[in-house]
Amino acid sequence: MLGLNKKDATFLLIVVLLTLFTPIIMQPFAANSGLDQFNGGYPDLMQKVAIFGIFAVGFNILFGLTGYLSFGHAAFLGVGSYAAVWMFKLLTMNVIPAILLAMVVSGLLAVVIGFISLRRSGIYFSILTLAFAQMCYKLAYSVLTPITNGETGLQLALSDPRILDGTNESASLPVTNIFGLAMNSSYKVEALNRVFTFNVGFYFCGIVAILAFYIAIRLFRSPFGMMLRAVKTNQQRMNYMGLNTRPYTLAAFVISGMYAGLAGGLLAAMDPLAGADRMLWTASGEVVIMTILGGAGTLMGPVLGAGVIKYLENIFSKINESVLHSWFHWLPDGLEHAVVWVFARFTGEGWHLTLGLTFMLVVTFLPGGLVEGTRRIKSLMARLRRPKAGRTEPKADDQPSPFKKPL
Amino acid sequence: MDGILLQILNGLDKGSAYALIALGLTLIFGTLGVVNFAHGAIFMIGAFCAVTLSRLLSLSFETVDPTKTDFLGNPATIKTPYVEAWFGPEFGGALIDWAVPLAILFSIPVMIVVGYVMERGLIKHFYKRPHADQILVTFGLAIVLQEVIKYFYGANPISTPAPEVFIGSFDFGMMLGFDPNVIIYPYWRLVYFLFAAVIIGAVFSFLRFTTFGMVVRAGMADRETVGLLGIDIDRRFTIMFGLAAAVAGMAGVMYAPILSPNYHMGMDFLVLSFVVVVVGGMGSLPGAVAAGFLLGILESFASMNEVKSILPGIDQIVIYLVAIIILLTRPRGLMGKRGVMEE
Amino acid sequence: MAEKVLDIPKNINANHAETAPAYFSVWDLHAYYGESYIVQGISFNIHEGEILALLGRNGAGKTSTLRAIARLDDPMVTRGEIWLDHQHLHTMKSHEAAIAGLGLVPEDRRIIPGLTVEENLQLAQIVEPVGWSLDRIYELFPRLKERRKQEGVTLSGGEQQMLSIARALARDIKVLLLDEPYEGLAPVIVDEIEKTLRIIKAQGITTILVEQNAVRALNLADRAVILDTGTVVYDGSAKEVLENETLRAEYLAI
Amino acid sequence: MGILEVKNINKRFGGLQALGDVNLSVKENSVHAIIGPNGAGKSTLLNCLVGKLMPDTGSVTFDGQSLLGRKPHEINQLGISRVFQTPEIFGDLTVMENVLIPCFAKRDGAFRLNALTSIAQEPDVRAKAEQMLIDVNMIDKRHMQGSSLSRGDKRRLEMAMCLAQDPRLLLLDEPTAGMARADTNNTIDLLKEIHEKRDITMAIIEHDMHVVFSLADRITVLAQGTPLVEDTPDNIKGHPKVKEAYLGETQQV
Amino acid sequence: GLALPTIFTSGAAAFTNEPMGGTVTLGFNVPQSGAYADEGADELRAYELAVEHLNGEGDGGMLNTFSSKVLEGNGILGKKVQYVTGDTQTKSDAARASAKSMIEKDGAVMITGGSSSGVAIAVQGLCQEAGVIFMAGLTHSNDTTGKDKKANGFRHFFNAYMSAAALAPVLKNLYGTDRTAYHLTADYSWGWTQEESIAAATEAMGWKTAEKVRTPLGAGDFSSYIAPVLNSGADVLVLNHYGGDMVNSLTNAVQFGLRDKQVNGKNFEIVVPLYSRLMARGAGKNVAGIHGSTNWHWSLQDDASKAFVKSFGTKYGFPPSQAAHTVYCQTLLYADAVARGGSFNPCAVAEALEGFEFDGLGNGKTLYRAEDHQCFKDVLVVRGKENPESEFDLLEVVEVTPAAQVTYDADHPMFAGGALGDCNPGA
Ligand SMILES: Nc1ncnc2c1ncn2[C@@H]1O[C@H](COP(=O)(O)OP(=O)(O)OP(=O)(O)O)[C@@H](O)[C@H]1O
Ligand SMILES: Nc1ncnc2c1ncn2[C@@H]1O[C@H](COP(=O)(O)OP(=O)(O)OP(=O)(O)O)[C@@H](O)[C@H]1O
Ligand SMILES: [Mg+2]
Ligand SMILES: [Mg+2]
Repeated sequence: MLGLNKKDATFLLIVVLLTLFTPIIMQPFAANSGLDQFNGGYPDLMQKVAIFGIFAVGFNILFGLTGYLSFGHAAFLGVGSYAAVWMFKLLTMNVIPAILLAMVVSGLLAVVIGFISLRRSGIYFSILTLAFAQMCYKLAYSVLTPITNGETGLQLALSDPRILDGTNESASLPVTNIFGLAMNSSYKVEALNRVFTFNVGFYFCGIVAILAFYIAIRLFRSPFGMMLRAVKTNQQRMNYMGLNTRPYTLAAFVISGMYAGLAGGLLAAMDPLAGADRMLWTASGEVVIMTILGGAGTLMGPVLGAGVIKYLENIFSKINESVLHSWFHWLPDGLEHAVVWVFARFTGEGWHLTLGLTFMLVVTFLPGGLVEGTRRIKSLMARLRRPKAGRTEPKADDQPSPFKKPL
Repeated sequence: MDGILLQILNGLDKGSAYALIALGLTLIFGTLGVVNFAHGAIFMIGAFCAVTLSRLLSLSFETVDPTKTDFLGNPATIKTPYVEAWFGPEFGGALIDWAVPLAILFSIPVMIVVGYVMERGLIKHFYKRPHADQILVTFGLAIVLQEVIKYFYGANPISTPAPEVFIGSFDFGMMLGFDPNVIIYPYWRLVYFLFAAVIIGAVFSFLRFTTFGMVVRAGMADRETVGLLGIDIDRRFTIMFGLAAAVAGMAGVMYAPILSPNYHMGMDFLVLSFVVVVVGGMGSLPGAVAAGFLLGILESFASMNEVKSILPGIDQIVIYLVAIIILLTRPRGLMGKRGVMEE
Repeated sequence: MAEKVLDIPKNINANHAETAPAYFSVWDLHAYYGESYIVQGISFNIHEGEILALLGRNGAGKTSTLRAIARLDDPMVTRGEIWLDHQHLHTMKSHEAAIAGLGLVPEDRRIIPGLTVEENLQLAQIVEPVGWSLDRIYELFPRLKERRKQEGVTLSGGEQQMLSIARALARDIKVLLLDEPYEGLAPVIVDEIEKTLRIIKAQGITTILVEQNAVRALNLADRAVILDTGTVVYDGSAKEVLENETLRAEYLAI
Repeated sequence: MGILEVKNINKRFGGLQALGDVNLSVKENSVHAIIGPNGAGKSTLLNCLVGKLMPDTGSVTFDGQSLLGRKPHEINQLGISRVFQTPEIFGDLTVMENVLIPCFAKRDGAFRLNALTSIAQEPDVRAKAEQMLIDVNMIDKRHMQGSSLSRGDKRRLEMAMCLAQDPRLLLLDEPTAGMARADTNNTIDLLKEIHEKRDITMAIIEHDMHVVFSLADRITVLAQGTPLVEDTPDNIKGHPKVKEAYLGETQQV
Repeated sequence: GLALPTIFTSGAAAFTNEPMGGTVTLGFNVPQSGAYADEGADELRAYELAVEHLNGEGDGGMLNTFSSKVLEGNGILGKKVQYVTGDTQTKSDAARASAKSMIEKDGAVMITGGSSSGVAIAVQGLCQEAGVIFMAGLTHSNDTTGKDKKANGFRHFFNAYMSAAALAPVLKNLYGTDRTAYHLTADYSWGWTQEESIAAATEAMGWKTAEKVRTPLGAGDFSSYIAPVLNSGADVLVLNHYGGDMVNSLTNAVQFGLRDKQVNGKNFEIVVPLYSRLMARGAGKNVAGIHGSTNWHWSLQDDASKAFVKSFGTKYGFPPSQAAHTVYCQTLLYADAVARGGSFNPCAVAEALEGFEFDGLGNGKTLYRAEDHQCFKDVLVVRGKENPESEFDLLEVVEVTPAAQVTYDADHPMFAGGALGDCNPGA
């Protein structure tokens, strides 16, 4: 189906279903249950997870397959955002042209940066990409202010031309839309003591993400994907096999740059503001971390990683002491304070600590990332079901499995 | 001319700071092959050694002074440092004043312990893991260390001045026959420069005149084989890590008067120190030092008004620009070794 | 050349009685690469000063067995005992085993990149007990002396093999594990190395020799152990294998 | 005029003359063996042919075209394939994929952005790769990861990869080193068969005289970077100089 | 309970997040990580205090001194005040994400906080689009109520122009009219507006400007920028830096011994136009004798300030910072505006705040100007203290510049280019 084998097709179907029902899945706790703090089913977070999922999946095409660790991918994200916002300012608030331009511009930038950086490998490549991205950031922050609006970030203004949209009569800014359907409109459903928000923007991101994911699966399974994995293992062998590795790596670099640009364009489409911070090295580092945390080289890993990090960032940072007190108010006073004190170190302003510990624990105990964790759970359950399972021989089906590890 | 001389001096000083930070990093990153994102945090902990010592020295007992009031209108408490009470205000005050240089002595054991614990507790499990895993775990560690420091010391920079005698500058220009005030150089920077030279020299001779360096290099290239030759490479890696931590820590201590320590200073330096090490070339100590000085001097030049008026914003990007140019013209940085972290 | 080497006295191990039972023994060794079970219960004994030929097809588990004995991390030994001269190697790490007297010449030579030939040799002599002096090694392998300032990994295949053997000899070893030492060597050099092995044997060093050239190995060896899929299928005298057509046909295809 | 013509090439490494005035002519459809003591420069010679090294002087032509200055992948695309002395395979990939890669390289050339088709949709390439694995007797290991193969298997795999390309000139650097006797014999048969069926020219470096004498039409003996003699196998066997410098007194099986 | 699904679009409410039950939720969006985390923490303390006071707990703080008396200590319009907090990380993206989650998830009707102009402008834009009120925290750039002003956003903090207007006369008295200034400026929009403002104000009184040098944000070591200063002929160094940059550049300047030098026969002087006490601590003794401006300081002796310091100090054990004071005021002002307007509707709030004049919040008589939503009040000129008596006692107020002196026209060129737009109630 769709050019996928059965396993991948089922996998894609699961991803589609998960995406469609995200607003419900991410809202597991009833309102006022105390735990509703942990609900993540509001538009901004869901959009961010989808968008950073795209970003990470694209990054993984480069890193997971070829092993080239780019430390400057945020540059493409940022450039994509700037391009999209300029499109909103100049042409139309429809998101389609903006996203297309974002991909084109970031793709072009990726050609330039990739062409130069890919002359080196290993850490030297990483530092080259880092240097380019930092230059983009520094320039965007100050010298290029006429284009980027510097520290403040590029915003829409009432006076923007927006040629295709006609003149704006009202005194408020227009909103991004897709052929008239506003990105920020939501349908709320109250049921089961929960409010479910079905947001246009999220579904738009979700559909784009599914498409991006589908293309990534195809790419992973393709001869091209296999070549990229070969690049990772032994470039010299490839050369003596008659293959020119440079175009392969460059193609991977540009594709993953365009994924990043797409993500940047979507960020702007959800929220039309583009800031230079998006290009800072920490932003590049974030996508690296997302990918490794989830499981580099796997399909689902980067998405999982993106989800976990965005969730921690948005949910844990908001659990302040007064929330904690409301959770533990039933404890005796002294104990309550002690418990709250301990928890407060990990939530609210201490959320970074949780983040850091999560990184350390995951990578120490689950080499291979979160995906490895799900695999272990699966094999544990399988072992429980079949108490006496022997050593599993590779099955002799005729489709060579591209992966050593399951997805 | 005098402007250029001035900036060379400044660059030497900046460069010695970069070189010193990069030296510690390259011991771990270039020599042990571990991408240590926690290195900046180690540097930061070094700086906080200085803060801690100066706080320890100024630990005080409180007496109520009814003639004064505090901000709420209550009688104020006066603090007297114990050292002043014990050793008299003169010597005690001098001790407090000299907290930063004293912190060098204080930091060495502390940093070696920090390095030891880090390596034994965490890093040693990651030598054989992919670089990506090392990045993730050390980044996590860096965040944790930062947060711990933030909890105890807050987020704001903490003033950690150099001893009184080192405040101010001496007029280098006058010595060379320029007008006064043309080329001035702060005393503390001179101390820093000399200190850096000593440390760099000491580390070089340690690695050069003992077989230790060769063993560690060999161990990084092929742990298994080195083990087959009866060498306990783990122990040597631990020593190397402790050494690197001590170097980074001392760099941090000495830097505290120049840059008031804050909990995120490590992250601020991290990128820069990686750039310096890689531009210097992986696995090469002299490379890291040379790159430190080169980038420091170039950065100083780029911040000259004459340069900036021609190329606006050049001072912001000069380091990265130079890094790109060097890495494109020399495949392995200034003096990189073949095969070190090239895959 | 070889005769000269012989002249150099060597008195370590002199106090070990030739008759001591099972100077080196492997007992019920099991080892895994990750989840794959490769060494499946191997046992054998060697007397002091013997040469044991460890034979078998490609993938039979010879290399894995040697690596397990040398206490390398991969494959992981899950069960079994390894005894060398009353020391239990199975509780040691690889560097401790090396100090206890084990020397491995690995199959892919493992010359350390970034080091010169001489540094590769010096590296072996950092930790006591050291064996042959560099001079003595250079006497046996003059080729290495010519190339001693060259980076080890740029040596030709055969030269690397020499370096690898030389490096093992630079340590004072009681048991020498050789993983295909003749591979890639010119016939003259093979002869040369065979002579060296006899010299080594004469000095009382016990040797385990893995070799695809079974005939050559068996001619040299006292005993032979044949492996197949990680288990011992034959354990006996080398002569017998050489003479027994069926054994040779069945396990060695010669 | 051979298909491969090496004229007067020299290569120095610092003070060492690795190759000195080497001339070599390999006839089309012949099997040409290069033997010589360790460090004679045999591998260096091959390195000069495949673009890994650039000779200091001299010329190398293949089928009338000069090879010098070309990139390795361009040389390979001309039809020259090489098996290395230490196995060079894709350790992270499965055995099957290892063989698929040269098959694609043969079909698609140096680069093709073949990103949206699935490997499963390329039955002819797969069939060819499978056949190749059957030929080298490794089909039952096709799901194993390259790096977990034993050394002998790695060699066989690498040979399969090179053969899958249907090269016009196959360079073999000690293809049977470390291979079990039985497999060595199989390899000899395989190479013979392929040589006959597909008209491949081969240049082979080998220390196992059994292999050399079973396969070679002509033998060049290299010593200290210069050709000592070039002759037919029978003449080489008895050549006193060769015996002294290389073969030694014990003849192998 | 288990109600049948009711479907409604977000258009059903009259305005975004109209509080339906007995509570109302405010969003306190402050930096909890990064360089300004301590300021963020102090802001949070003040917010908690304000909420306590609004809900009728505690000693009432400035509620008792505030000239408007509609707040009764029963929450806002009878609804108990609840709050959510978030981390801006001092990054526009993170700040907007955090504010969005407060609006979308927690139903906040007002967002406030922050410690940098970039973040303030970004969040202000977001609040305008989402239809909630934004009460900016620390933001000193002219742009916040200049070219980036928004109808839903209000600023209680002063701005770069006002700093310059307050400082200039003091500098003139101290250092005379024949001076040459050398500017070191953080290279981003806040730095530029401050440089522009200070240069204009000092040049107006006769000073010359030798050089305006832009320094990268977070440069760490400013030596290469400071070393050439002495030789440039300038005799005053103006550090248009804030936070860590200010600490470092000032420390560097003192280390170079600039303050002991003589140029043109005059003592060399350093000016730090925008002071923050929290940050000044990082520079330690180096601030002694250096002038600058600040929004508010705990040593002020008016009743309102005293009440606030007492209330805050009793609860937390140390005096509040200007950040704490600012956000405390803003919370009260918002609540008061809601109460006076009789609705949480942003448009009603905006109407109530526009042109609102009051007293009793610490800076004397204060006006929220309708044209640009900037507030006008007294500005403090301060000097680093030579002999601090406690760790909080770093600055001393040298002059309280009256509001009139710092007021400018709404169409002043430094503030031109933007449009307030209409208030947006969302929905
Ligand atoms: N790293 C590894 N991971 C998984 N399996 C491995 C690994 N290394 C070897 N094996 C498997 O273990 C088995 C034994 O391998 P080993 O290398 O010991 O064989 P060998 O007898 O030395 O063969 P050869 O003569 O080819 O060197 C083989 O089936 C091989 O595929
Ligand atoms: N990159 C290099 N730098 C320096 N010397 C080199 C380099 N490569 C090869 N050599 C030297 O050149 C000589 C020829 O090496 P080559 O690998 O060609 O030998 P060979 O004939 O293939 O030997 P073998 O049969 O042992 O593989 C050797 O002495 C080797 O040490
Ligand atoms: Mg083997
Ligand atoms: Mg060779």
